[in-house]
Amino acid sequence: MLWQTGKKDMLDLALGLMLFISALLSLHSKDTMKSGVFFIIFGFLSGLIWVRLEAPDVALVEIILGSAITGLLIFKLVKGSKQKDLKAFTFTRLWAGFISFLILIFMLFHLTTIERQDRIASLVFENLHKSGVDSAVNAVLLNFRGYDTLLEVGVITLAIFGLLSLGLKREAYYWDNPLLKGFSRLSLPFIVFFSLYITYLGTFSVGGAFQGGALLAGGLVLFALAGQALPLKASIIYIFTMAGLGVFSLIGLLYALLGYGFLTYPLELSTISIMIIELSIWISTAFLLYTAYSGKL
Amino acid sequence: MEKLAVLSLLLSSFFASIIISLLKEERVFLRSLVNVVAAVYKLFVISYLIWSVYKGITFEIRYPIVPFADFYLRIDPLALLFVSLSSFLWLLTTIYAIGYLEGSPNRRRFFTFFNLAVTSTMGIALAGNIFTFFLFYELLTLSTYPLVVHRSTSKALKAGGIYLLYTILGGSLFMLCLVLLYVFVGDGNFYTGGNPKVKNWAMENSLMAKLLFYGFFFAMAVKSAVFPLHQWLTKAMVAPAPVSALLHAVAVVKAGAFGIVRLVYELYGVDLVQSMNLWQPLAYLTAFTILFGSSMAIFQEELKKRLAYSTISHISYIILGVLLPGQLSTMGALLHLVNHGIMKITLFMCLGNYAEKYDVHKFKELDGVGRRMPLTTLAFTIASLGLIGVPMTAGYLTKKYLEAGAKSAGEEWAVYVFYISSILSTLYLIPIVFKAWFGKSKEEVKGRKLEVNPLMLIPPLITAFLTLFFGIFPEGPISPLKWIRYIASREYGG
Amino acid sequence: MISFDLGYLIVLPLLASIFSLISPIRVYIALAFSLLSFLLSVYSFLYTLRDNTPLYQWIGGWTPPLGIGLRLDGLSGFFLLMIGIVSLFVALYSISFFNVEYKRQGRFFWFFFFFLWAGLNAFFLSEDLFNLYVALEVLSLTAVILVALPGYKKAIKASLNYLFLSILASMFYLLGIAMLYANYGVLSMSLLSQKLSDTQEFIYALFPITIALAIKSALLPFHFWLPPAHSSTVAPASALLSSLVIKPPAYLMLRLWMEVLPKDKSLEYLSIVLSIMGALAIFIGSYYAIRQKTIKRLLAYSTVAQMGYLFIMVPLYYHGEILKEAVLQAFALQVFSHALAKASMFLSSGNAIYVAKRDELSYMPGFAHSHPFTFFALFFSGATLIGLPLSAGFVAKFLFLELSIKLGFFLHGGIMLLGSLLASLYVYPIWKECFSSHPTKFYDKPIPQLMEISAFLLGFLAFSSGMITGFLLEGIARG
Amino acid sequence: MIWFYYILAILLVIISLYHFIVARNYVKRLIALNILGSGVFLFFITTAKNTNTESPDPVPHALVLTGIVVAVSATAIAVSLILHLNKEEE
Repeated sequence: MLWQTGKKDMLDLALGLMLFISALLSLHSKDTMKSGVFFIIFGFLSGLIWVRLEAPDVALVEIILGSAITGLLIFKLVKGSKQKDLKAFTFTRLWAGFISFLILIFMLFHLTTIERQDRIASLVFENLHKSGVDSAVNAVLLNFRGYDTLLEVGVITLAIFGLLSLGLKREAYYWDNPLLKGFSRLSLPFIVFFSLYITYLGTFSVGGAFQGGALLAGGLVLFALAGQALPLKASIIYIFTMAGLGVFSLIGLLYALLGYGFLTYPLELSTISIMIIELSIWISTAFLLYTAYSGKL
Repeated sequence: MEKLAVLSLLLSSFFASIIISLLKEERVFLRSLVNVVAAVYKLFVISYLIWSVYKGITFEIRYPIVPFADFYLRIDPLALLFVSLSSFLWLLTTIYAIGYLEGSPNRRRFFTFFNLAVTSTMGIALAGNIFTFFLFYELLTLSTYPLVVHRSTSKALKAGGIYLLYTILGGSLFMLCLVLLYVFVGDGNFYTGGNPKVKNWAMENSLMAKLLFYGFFFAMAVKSAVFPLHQWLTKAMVAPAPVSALLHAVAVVKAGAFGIVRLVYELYGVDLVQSMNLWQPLAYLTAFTILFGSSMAIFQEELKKRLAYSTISHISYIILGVLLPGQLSTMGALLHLVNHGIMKITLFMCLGNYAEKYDVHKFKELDGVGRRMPLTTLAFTIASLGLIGVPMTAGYLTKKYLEAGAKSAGEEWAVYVFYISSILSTLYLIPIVFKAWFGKSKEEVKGRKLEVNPLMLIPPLITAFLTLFFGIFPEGPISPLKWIRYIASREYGG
Repeated sequence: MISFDLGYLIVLPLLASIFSLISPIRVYIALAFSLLSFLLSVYSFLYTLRDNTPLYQWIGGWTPPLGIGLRLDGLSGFFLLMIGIVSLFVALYSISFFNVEYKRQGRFFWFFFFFLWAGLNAFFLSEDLFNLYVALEVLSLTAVILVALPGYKKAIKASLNYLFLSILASMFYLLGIAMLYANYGVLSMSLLSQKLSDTQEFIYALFPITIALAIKSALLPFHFWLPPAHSSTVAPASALLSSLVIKPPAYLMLRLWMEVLPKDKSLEYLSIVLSIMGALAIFIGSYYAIRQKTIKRLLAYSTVAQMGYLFIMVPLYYHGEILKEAVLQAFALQVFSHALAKASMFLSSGNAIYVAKRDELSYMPGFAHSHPFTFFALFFSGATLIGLPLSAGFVAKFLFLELSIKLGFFLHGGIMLLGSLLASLYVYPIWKECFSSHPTKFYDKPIPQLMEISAFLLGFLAFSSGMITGFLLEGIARG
Repeated sequence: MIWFYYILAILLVIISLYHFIVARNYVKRLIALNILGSGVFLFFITTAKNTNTESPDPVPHALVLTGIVVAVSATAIAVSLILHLNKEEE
């Protein structure tokens, strides 16, 4: 109802304005705690804006990863130190203002040159039936530009082992509260099941591996927040973290050896292989964010 | 087969240096064996090459190693002259060094770079184009730097620093001229009588050609210690005796002089140098260096410094001979290239013996050394007489040809320069000889002849004998005169 | 035989990084896979010589603009060879380094090492702008973690600054891609170059991309993060960083300027600015390098100086009708010689610190007396940095001088010559320390054989590769 | 309406760049970087919407998805480094 009427533009304006204000407040406030809170609001609002711009997949990832998990990480930072952001010298402020103003003018000029044109959209929709997945975004993500995603999963695995190699020995923050403990133990199986559903959903509509993985990570963090260790053995977790990159590159290599070419899924096998890849990404993303929170596996 | 011979000349000492670098420090005998075998092998190859070049066959190797130029080794009479001189003197220096460095540390490193220096000298002699010449010219810098700083005392390090500074500056100037040459002319090969492409290029833009000539000249003058660029030589005296013998008589300084010979005769060509009157200002400069070197030598208390200044002046003999027009002065120059090498190496070896045996470094410590070390001092005397240019010695020959050349070129002033310089030479050499023979030494001579061990005694005696032999029988079988006359005639289109 | 697929060059190191996590057989996996990857990169280099047209491969069979293209031409083949050589010797060095020092970090080092190798191969093969962004991100994050590897405060602070600047640069680069995509709707470089010939809008996108690549390759105004980052980490890591990780952004900048963007006036002025920055980088980098007291900071500043050479070359392309191959040859050889020489020097500095336990130059052990092979490594790689003949550095300088004189850029030629003189000013102290026989400099602690040999071979290769540059550059000459 | 989001994206990029240069403590700089990222992603998604096909162009969506995940990994590493520094300071 609200969508269809002329009031759509009003909604966009309101959302856009609130987004800008929250960004301004988060950046400008002196106390880092306040800027952390505003940053989480900013993340949530930008998720909403993605929905307005008809990008549901991105909205899902943005809200879970962008605002919830990143917000949690920044909170971890802000909770400890009561730092005040000290005032920079006037010279740097002037210099920064000048540079930003210059780029602003520059970018506005560039805006005039952008015109409405159909870029790669039509090509994607034509080849969608050949990609083995119905949702356009996941087709691009896992088939047309699967190589990007391979490197991206690599970045995830890199981040996991980077965090482990930094080896933060400090105990992660947890809240020893029986109610939370009970609730998290009760809800974990449902969260796992639901995130699997989201991952599966990705093949034909909104959803996908990253969103599912982030959801699972939320569950795991909730579980760890209550102070309990994960019920899995350490070596299994170790293999899970390696699963993402391992499975993806093995499949890529397999198809190269079979002669189809690197990461080229034959038509009939493409859906299966994409499913396997999605599962491996699902588990790796989950454990990236879990390690980011707890600092150790 | 010939290709292999030319390459093996170069590679024999290169492999020797690699083998030595792999040998442990304690394997003294094996290391000396490898050294001597490499040197002797080179002499055999050279005798074979002389025999075949005499029959008129010339061979060359050409590999395209770099997009703009190729690696070009070539045997021609001039190259052979320098190759035979340096490899013969190298054999003697190697034997001398083995004796001299008995029991001193780091000989593994010393002989590795010693052989690397030999390789680069061979390369300099055999280079067929200016690019390959430059490759080995700079490799010579690299391989002699560790030799100069071998003692690694703070003084040696400072001397090494200055040496490196001069040679790298010279190297950069050389590189700039090389690039200009390859950009404007595109070909840097040496042709007897001058490179035709360079000639007709020089016809149009003579200013650029003149600048390029001076650039090349001064780049090589750094190594041959012409007046403004000579400080590094006197400072490098801090190196051990075989190194200073090597630097002054055989490798570094001669490489610079040989480069100028190549530049004047084989790149620009004699008639071009004369017609564009390139040589006049440089002749005055080298003449000044001759007088400057000899006069400074008189006041040096340090014996090795004195010889260093004498080298500065005598190398400029060669360059002046090259610059003066006329076949006679060319012959004089090439003759001095050989004779000075032999005589100066004898002097340095004798000084090395004095320093090693009785720790004699200063002029005043020389009293009575002659009586205690008669043979070494005899060699020293013969060599210094040769340097002065006393008849019956090789030195006299060069003086005769240089003066005749100067007269024939109509440059009277050059003749006087040679006279004055030989007088100055007597002033700084004869006092040493007198003090050594007739000076009153405090402790008495006891027991048998207290000479250095044979390894250090024989080389100077051989070279002293050669100075006499070349002087007495200039036309003799092994004397270079006939060979030099043949080269000079080719250069002047004979 | 299995057909040659560019994917192997990326997947093999990735799998190696995964398998190297299995702790018991880590060293054997490391050795086996580094040899295998080295052979693969040599094969791909030889492949470019054999086949004349550049080899294109569309991943997944989707031709651009839909899919991502991998391209193996003369230039990328040459750089793959460079990466292979440096990585192999750094791997050999690290095998003995990590069972002697920093044992705890050794566990994860191999993962980052092979991952870096995969990222570098992916970068030089890729032909798609967004894919280059992800590869750049892979390189930066791995580099950041490698800088933070030792774990003490100085390294963490340096890696944090490095991380912030590299995230900023990546975001700028992404902004540039977004602007290009908004205007032309295409991500692959070859298609982009066709579309760019008529219009003018690419200037806007070029600005953020150039800033981003300048930050990542530590060009002058943005070079502050490099010295602390490269000097505070373990020797093999700083060898990889200094010789390999900061080269891709410079390579991408040059490729964008030469192949993708059309030759037009406004670009020329921007290229002049770049070359001024490059020249300043040489002088200021060398000035600071000469003043440094510790060997690693000296080498880090020398990297800043040597990177300046790469950016001087950009305006050359715009003058006269010279072929772009000539500029690419000089560029590629300069990168090659600096990579090998700098890696060998960092490894030797690792040996120095292993023996002397201190980083200061005055405490550097007199290698000329005690450890001949490390001395030869420093000696040959120093000669390559200065650009003495027979070394690849010399030929690179010669090619560049020839180009700049042919086009009348005497100033650039002069800067290059002056640069090599300055280089000798900061290489000389290292040689002097190697030779000095000051009593505090005698250490009889032997360095493990493998560490010395790998440093020496890298240095010797850098020096002697001058002889085979004709063969090396053949691929690039063909374009 | 497209131009509104474009300007919004540019403004986000500008203010976060300004604050990145001005901010002195690490947390503020990290937040500035994340907002800069969101600005760039907004620019991308608006370009996706700026087509004449009825549903938006999926390629920028995939790119932004990858971008967000990479940004999160970078932030995770940054957070761990900052924690390491704070731990050292105490």
